[in-house]
Amino acid sequence: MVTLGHFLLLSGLLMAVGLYGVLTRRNLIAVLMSVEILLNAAALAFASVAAFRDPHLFAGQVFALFVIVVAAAELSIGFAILLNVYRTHGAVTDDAISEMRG
Amino acid sequence: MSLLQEVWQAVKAIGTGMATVHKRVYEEAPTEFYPYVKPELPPVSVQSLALVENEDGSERCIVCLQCERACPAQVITIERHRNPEGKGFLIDRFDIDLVNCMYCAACVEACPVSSIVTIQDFEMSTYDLQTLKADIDFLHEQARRARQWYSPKFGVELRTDDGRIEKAPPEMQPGGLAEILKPAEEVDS
Amino acid sequence: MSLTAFYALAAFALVFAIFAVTTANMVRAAFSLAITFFLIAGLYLLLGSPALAAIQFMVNASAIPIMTLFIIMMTQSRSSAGPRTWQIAAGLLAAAAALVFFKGAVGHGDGQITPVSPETLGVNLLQAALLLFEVASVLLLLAMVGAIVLARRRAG
Amino acid sequence: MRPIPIPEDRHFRPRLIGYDPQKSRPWLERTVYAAYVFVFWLIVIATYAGVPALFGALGWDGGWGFVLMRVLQVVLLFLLSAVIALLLILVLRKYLGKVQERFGPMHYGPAGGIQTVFDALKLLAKEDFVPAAADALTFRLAPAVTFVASFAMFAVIPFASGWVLADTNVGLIYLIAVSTLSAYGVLLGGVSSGNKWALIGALRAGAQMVSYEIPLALVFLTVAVWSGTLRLGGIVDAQLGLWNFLPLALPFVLYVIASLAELKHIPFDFPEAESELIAGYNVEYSGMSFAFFFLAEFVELFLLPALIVVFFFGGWHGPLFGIEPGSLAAGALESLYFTLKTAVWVWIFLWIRATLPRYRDDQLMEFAWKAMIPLALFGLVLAAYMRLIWR
Repeated sequence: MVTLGHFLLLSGLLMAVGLYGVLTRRNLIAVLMSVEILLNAAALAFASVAAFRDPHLFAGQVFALFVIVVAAAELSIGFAILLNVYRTHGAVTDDAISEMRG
Repeated sequence: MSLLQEVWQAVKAIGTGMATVHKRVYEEAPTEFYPYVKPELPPVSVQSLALVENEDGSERCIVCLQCERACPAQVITIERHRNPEGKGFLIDRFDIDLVNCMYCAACVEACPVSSIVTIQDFEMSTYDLQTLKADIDFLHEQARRARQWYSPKFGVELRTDDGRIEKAPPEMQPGGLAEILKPAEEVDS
Repeated sequence: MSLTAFYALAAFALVFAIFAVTTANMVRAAFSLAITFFLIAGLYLLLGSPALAAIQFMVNASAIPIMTLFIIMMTQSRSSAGPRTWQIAAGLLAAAAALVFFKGAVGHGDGQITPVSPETLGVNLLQAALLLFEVASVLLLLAMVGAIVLARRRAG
Repeated sequence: MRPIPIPEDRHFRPRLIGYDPQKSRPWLERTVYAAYVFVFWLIVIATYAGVPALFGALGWDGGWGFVLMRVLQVVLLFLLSAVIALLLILVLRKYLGKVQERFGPMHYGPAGGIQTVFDALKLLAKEDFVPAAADALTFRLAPAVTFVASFAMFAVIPFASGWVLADTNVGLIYLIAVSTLSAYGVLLGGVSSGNKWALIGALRAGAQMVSYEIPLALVFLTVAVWSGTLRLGGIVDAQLGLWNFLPLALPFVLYVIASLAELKHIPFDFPEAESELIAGYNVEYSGMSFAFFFLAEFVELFLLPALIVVFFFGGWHGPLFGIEPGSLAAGALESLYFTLKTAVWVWIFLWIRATLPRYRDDQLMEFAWKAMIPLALFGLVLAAYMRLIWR
């Protein structure tokens, strides 16, 4: 019997993996990909709570949809910025854009 | 030109093209079924070389080395020795390297007895280039297989079913040159 | 059977997610990210929500990794440098913190899954969550315009 | 003297069956095509009527038995896609040959009818190598992904009433998702080949397919708005009185154009433009991997016309001659109608391929974004408005 706990635990594990990726990746595209995993973990948590605990309104599922939309928007903007970074610095690593540090 | 007109023209062009293509499908293709149906070659057609023997099987070639000298690509190699019993020479070796031959037929023009001729056998493809280093046996064999050959001296000659060599009728001669070829006939007889 | 399916989907999703955040080959990372999202779409199916699964499939599992592959090609970053030591430490620490945060989920409830049809979801989206829907459309429009403006090649 | 072998017949001459060297025999060719279509029809009947009947008789239609039944059906569909590929490659070569004043394949089998089988065997026997510069894992995976993405569309295609693997009520969204997916294999294959032509081809393919996804999805939505359902069976049922291509003429035309682009078909074949990119994204592939790319291409060449039939030409509808609907005979007849309608559309696609030249790359993108998408949006609004007025 699948319970809400299973889904929430999986969501937490995915969240942990995503966090690890955000903190360890040095290529900015990879960082954005890790953020995607984070967002998906959140959407999964929303959807599972809605399916288990909200039999009428399914507000959580609507919110999961919204998370997907936000993910798409975030990624398109992020990639546009990364393209500019690539044009000005020639690479999209974290070293490349640390010149402000002096 | 308005946008609608442009769109209409494009649609009309595509429609015309597709109609043309569709009509083409039902027409017969002009494909030649080559390996099954042999092509009709003109009587004079330099496809390969052969060395013609006389009807009695004796050598027609007098080993005068004219062809070896005439060859621009130097693919003809001839070795000979003097005939100990009569006059003239005997052949030791008569090779034509058909790989490097450029089929200009200069040797055919040079031959005083019309022994070396052009034949219509063009199916020379092979898996082994060595088979195209033609020696005298090969050249004789080619001549025996050929039904029709050409030399400037005798014009087009035919081999009949019983193996005799005959002069082709005037309409098969190049340009119908029966009169010009008359002196050549006298030399033959 | 649903438990078996859950464990299979969850295990593979985790494995591919971990592969996506650790591999140095960016093309493979993007691809394993896509597989993770496919498996999450399967989890949505388990949750009785085919519409959400289809949208996850369409947006997260297809469009986003393809865009990622594009940007990987355009910025010529086929491989990523390995993390620094302090980054690994920080990452593991953050991951552990997230797990501590979620430990309350273990053994949480045994509720019944209520399937939601696409119609219900659509009606909810256009009635109860109309404002959210409109905000999402404006957000997408802004993102599109912003991305075009940002990525446009400037003259000179 | 060296003996020189003179073979009596120096040429390898395969047998010619059905071709009088002097004239072709169109009826023989058509018989061959009809035989292929007949095999196709038999497999369809076996998949959608035979296998469920068998499992029902055995009493295995629940739990794992159901799963086994689905697996068997998918295996049969794989066989079906092989038949489709064999037939379509043959028809393509014959048809293009006729248009270009040639005969096409004609040596093996009646009228060249099993030439493609030999081609497939040749591809199977060839060495399947990975170039040194390639990313081996991704390179190996890409053909499989491409094929699965095309093949997955079979799940929701209704061959007759009730003859569908998954009669899901999100069928259209599933189709949009799966058709996006086929860009993956192409992109991965080109990117992992380590070849500049393949890379350019893959980037072109990605850009083109992502761009033409949008009008395609908008047309899907238009059909959904008009029919009031996302279920493909429901869409076909809604066309009982009037086939959709009349009221939805504009989306129909857009769909044909967009599916040509989605197929990477002439006039939109930039990803594999031979004259510019050698063969585009699949230039490094050989043997079995290449066969899978090929198979995927021709399965799509069947599936997108099949979707035209489902969306705009009444799917399986046709005169039933008093056969009771729902029976096996009715299902067989309906699937035959579906197959024949699809065959007509495949032929039209091949006809387009034989006629038109290739576009230019920037014109292609401009056409997608400046013409197709606005028109598709207009069609969507128009369909919604007509729906409000008429129904």
